[in-house]
Amino acid sequence: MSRERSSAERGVLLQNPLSGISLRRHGGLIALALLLLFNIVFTRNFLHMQTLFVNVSQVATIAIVAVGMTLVIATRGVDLSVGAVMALAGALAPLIFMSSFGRANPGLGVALAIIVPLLVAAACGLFNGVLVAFLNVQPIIATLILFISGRGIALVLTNGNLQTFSNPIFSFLGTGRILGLPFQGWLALAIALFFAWLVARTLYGRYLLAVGGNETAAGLAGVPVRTVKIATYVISASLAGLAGLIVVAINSASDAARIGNLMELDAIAAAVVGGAVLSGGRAPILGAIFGAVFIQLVRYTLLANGFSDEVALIIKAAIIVFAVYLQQASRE
Amino acid sequence: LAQGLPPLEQKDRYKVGFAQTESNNPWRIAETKSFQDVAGSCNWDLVYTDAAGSAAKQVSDVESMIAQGVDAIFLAPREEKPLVPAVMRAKAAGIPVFLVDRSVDPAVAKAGQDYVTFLGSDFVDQGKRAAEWLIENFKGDKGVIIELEGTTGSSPANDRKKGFDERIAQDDRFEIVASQSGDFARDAGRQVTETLLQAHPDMNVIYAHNDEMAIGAIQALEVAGKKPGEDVTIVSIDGTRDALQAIIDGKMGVTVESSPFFGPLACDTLKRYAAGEEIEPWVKVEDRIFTKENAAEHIDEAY
Amino acid sequence: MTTPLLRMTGISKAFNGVPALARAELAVDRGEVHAIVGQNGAGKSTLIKILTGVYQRDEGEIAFDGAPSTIASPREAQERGVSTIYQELNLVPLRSVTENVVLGYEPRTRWGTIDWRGAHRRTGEILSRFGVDIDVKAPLATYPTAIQQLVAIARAVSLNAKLVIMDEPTSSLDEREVEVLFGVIRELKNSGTSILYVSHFLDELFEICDRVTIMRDGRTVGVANIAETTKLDLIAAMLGRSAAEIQTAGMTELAATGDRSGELLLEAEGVATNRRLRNLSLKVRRGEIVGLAGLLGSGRTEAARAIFGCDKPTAGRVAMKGTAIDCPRTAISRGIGYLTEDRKAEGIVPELSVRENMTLALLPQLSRMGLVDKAREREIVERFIRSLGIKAAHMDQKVSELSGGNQQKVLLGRWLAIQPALLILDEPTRGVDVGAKLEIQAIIRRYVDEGCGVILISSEFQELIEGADEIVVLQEGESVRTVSNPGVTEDMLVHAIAQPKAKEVDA
Amino acid sequence: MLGDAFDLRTYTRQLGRSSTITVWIALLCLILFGLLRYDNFGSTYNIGSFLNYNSMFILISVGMCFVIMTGGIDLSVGSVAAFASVVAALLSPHGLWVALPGGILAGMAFGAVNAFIILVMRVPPFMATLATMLAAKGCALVLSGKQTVSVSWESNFTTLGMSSAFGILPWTILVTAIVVVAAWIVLEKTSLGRTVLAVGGSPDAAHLMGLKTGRAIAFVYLFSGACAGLAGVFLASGYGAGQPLEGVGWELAAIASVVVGGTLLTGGLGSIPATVAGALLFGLVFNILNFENGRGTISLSAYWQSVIRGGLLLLVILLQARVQSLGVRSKTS
Ligand SMILES: Nc1ncnc2c1ncn2[C@@H]1O[C@H](COP(=O)(O)OP(=O)(O)OP(=O)(O)O)[C@@H](O)[C@H]1O
Ligand SMILES: Nc1ncnc2c1ncn2[C@@H]1O[C@H](COP(=O)(O)OP(=O)(O)OP(=O)(O)O)[C@@H](O)[C@H]1O
Ligand SMILES: [Mg+2]
Ligand SMILES: [Mg+2]
Repeated sequence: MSRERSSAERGVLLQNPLSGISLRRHGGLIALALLLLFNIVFTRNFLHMQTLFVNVSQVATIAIVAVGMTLVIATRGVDLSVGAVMALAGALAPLIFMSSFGRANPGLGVALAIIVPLLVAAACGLFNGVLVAFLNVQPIIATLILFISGRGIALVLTNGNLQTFSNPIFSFLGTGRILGLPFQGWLALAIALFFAWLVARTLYGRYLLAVGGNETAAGLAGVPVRTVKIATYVISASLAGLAGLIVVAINSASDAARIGNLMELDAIAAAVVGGAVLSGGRAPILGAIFGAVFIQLVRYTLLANGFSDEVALIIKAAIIVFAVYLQQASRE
Repeated sequence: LAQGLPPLEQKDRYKVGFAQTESNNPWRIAETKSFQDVAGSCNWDLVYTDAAGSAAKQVSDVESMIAQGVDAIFLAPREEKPLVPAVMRAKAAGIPVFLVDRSVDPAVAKAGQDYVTFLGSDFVDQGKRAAEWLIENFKGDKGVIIELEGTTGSSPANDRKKGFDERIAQDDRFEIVASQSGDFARDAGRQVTETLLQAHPDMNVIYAHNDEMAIGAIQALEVAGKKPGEDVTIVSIDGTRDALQAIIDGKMGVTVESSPFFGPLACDTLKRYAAGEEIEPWVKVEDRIFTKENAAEHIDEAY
Repeated sequence: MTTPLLRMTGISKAFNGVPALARAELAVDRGEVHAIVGQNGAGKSTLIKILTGVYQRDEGEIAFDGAPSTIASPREAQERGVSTIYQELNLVPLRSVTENVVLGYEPRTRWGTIDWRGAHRRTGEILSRFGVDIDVKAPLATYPTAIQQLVAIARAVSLNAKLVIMDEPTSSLDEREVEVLFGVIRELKNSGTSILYVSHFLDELFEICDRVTIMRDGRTVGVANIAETTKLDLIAAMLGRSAAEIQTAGMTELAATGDRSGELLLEAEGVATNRRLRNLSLKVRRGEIVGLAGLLGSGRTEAARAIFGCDKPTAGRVAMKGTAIDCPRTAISRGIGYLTEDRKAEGIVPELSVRENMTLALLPQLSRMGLVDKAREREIVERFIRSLGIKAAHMDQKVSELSGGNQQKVLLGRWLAIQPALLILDEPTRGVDVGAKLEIQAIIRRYVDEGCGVILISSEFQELIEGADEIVVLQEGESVRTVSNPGVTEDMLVHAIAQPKAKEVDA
Repeated sequence: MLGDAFDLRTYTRQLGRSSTITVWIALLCLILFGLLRYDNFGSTYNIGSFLNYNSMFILISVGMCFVIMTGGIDLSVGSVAAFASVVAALLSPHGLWVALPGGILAGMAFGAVNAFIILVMRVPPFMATLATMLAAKGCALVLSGKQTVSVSWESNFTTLGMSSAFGILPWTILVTAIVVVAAWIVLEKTSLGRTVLAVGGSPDAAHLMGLKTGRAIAFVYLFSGACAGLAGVFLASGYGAGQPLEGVGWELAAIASVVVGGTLLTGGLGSIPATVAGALLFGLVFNILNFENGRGTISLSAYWQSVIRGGLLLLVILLQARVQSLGVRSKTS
């Protein structure tokens, strides 16, 4: 009996927020703070509204994709196809609103140019999900298929041509502002908050973590393992599709060969720096946003301070390792 | 005929290989299309391969052309040095090789001896001409330049940088304050410009290694509230339709042409070679220069 | 008196500030079989893991074989002559049986490469000491838990150690294998090897051990010569209560009482699956515990899986109150719960908390429009933690940080929480201490008395005999006969299990 | 239904054998298809140049196979090969016997960095090698001054990549074959190889069984680095230049080869010969596409090629899944 009470007391102790703050526990935050400090001291014009604007507009796509990636990683998977799906969605949108139908009905054209690519992206996710959930294909390989051929399909659709356009309504996705900050930044924030809520409060969220943590046990406890997995891949692909639309909207051009190139690596890095574990079972959505911001800031810092590309690669590598190391240490 | 060059018999129809480097940008796509178009008019069976950006794969592609017994090979080398073996193997197999748009290491393989000729322009010269236009046309007293480089380590990026930087160094009005890679892509060009604009708000010239990055830079400038063409002079290379339009709109100063339309020239050169003509070691492509004066006339030919 | 082989003094260890061991002591003499007993979470496994270098101690001294121990990793432990069978089976399921036995100590050929032929032969020989005759080249995962446990034991025993540690080696063995194991232990003892033996089956201690160390709440509360103690004393010391208090309770809490004419809940008729279940027929009524008995590998677990809809039947049918079951989800929605045998692989979700693990099956009922009602969740979990006596720091503690027995209670809680009409329990008291075992049995009994049905799989005959109203005997995937309580004796059951197949139904 | 999906027992029993069969069948079909459809497909010239080019991919796939068997992954192989090619090219004036070990050591240096980050800093392999992938590319560019580096044509360095042993068998193929056989022996016949598999199967268990898990993990990354280094030497020697920009996407090609060869990405199972078959299978697709373009009937654009490659991967995977389920069924009936 006495032991029980003391365990309860210990529980309270553990949950005490003050006892939780330590150097190790918040390694990631400290790394971010250091990076900010470096910039404030060394980077010209860093404390400037425009800097915030630039960074927010650039980080939005990584952040959106990283949210989906975090969910996939939570199921013990990984989604290599995000970049290709971005290209596919990005290639479709101009095809639609620049078609004769789209020109004839501008409003409907833009609406369809957003909805149809998202649906196609979701279908890509469904494809990945079915391979993973029903055929037990290992996620890297399942998503490698679209990684290889998704961009090819986009290029076939556009004949490889760059599509340029000017369409103010559609471009709002990438260039609009709300309260002085880029629309896509707000969008990314809203998406992150929504999914953070989804993971924390809903059935889907709990199932997601259970599937990632121990698939067999989850299945035996009545969790619809396959549905959860498929839903997760669909979400990831849909978010990637959205990011693809944003990229196209910013550039007023769609280059299927380039949209979302290497995005999978950035997104995975952001998710892991944000605290996702590749062995599944954790879905720190806000962490992913943190990771995306971190990676964006590293990129910005290196560019703004004139490090040449090849040196920047080496520094970036070191910073990623260090950030993940801190992240790791704080969990143990 | 020149020493060692394999001969080419005169035929109605040739089986011609075209070994493309990659197809991930509009320029390459236009080049490939030009070859495909000319294959019809010139009576070629075209064997087209795509090395997806890998020099080693391109050598292997050429080897598979050799295995298939093509009559001649047009090779757009990924890199100068690693493609030498491809040239040598084709020569050993008795297949004449024509280099397109980039050459191979002249220290090892020689035109008129190992390969027939090189059709193309001079990347270093393109950079130099961009610099010259800038020197002539720049109005202010201090030119603060941001350079958007192509894919790090690629030879057009290296050459276009070399030509421009060397020429611009001769004029002390100019200073290159930042030079970063935009990977030849519009999106990257935009993002890099956005960032560099913050770090160097006093910049007033952008030199981009290709038009796509230049267009991206224009977008970045506009978002930041600067007027491209007025506050910032933009010089670039390629001559794409979007770039010509930007010049017409007054947003861009100049673009040095780097024509991808090699097809007709290739057809012509092959015919001349088969006819036994001596081919000059470098079939130069005359690159034009597009400015406000002539952009409108040429925009319809652009890709 | 000579110095003991092993002496651990003043060992303390805390996990995240929560003490698991507080100045625990242990001394093992040469050539003795020494037991450790204690409730779930008393710190037995932790003490062992500190000895073998899996965990680093916070304080305390260890002397082994006459010198202070510097063992910092399991490898070093093995090299110093300590070989261990850990509680959570630690083998490599994808690799062959041979590899699992000889890995790290492979016989070599002249060329320095592995002598596979020799390795297979040696493995076969070692396993045959345990009466196991299997294809040693097949992946370990193709064999049932019990065989895997024997393989783990075989590996540990084959290392020629000075001290062999066995943390609940018999938890998934049936009586026959236990006897074989004891034979091996006696052999080891005679050859001068010491054995550290952890078990919740107190009867076993009296059969095989010389001395026993009793632990409670991370402390050593006593050491006794087995010959001079009684089961009751041990239990009293473990629980920290007086012997008189304990005596009033029976030894198993399952003992059947109520009538058994309840409504038919579940009916299985000639069920076969492609996991070697060949012909299962059984009926479960409300208020009834149906036991499944059989030898190792007779297909009891397979029977449970088939009933729960994990494996599709290739013949026959399973019906719960008349409707068919085709997957675990429908099974659960029809009111069936299934506590699996393999806690680690099929039970807990290690990254999740006690709370999240416990409500996993209940979630659909806890949520409306996909939203989890957290307040209700906490309340329910609170209740089960109290009623099952789960020792956790708090309900948000990761379940993997709990001791084995407490994990088992969390899983039991998972199923009780859905208030199932039928509960399938595969080895429900495995790895659970005596105190908790009685509690669990009492809970099961209470639950049955409320009008629910239970299918009970247990390798402990006592549990079946005292608990089950009916016992269905399986042989090679077939239900061959049924015996009914009251009146079943251990002899009868052993006879029923061993007797060659011939359909007959007892009255 | 759950049973099929999660039945580890039958799954493992079947997996190894059936996936291996799938890749061999697919390879055979593709070879037959090529032989029947194209002239000169089976010519010595084509076979020689095909194997010569693909020897690099075989090497990195074998290295990758070891890494994956421990449950890890090595994304850095492509960049490391590029880096090693630069190192070898820079060393080539001193001759093959300096440049060859130099290139291999350059690869192993990155392998050591990977091992360090993974073992000591406990960063997951995916992230660790993702970082070294960037770093190796950066180093290659820095070292080469952003240019391809000419090899010395005077020294004997290009012998390795451009000439044949005994006048018939290209050295690259011979060396690759030796590495493959050695790797196979290590895996099947040594304690180290078995430890690699055990570590992948269950890292905790392997540790508690007292196996030298750290050593096994360090070994696989060093080996993978060495293989990438050797591939880099082939690259420099066979193409006459150190190429800092090569190797893009090699890691994915290698992973695909390994997986199509029946190796589980979660570790614990794997086959060297089947991995080689997987690498050949993917190489063959390119070769066949080149020949198909040469028939002149259709001229496939590069985009179609990538669609077709993805489609083929899908096909092989579906076949594998099918064979597995058939295997499970026939086994139990
Ligand atoms: N890795 C860990 N992290 C946190 N707490 C732990 C860890 N391992 C054990 N504990 C805690 O230490 C205490 C002792 O656990 P231990 O496993 O030693 O118990 P045990 O006596 O072996 O119990 P059982 O009979 O159930 O196996 C428990 O309260 C448990 O929750
Ligand atoms: N000695 C053995 N040799 C080979 N295979 C065995 C052996 N014992 C069991 N098996 C395999 O395991 C299968 C069933 O094991 P299962 O775990 O279902 O048995 P169980 O009756 O539930 O026993 P347990 O009490 O160990 O759980 C058998 O059909 C058989 O193929
Ligand atoms: Mg224990
Ligand atoms: Mg069982």
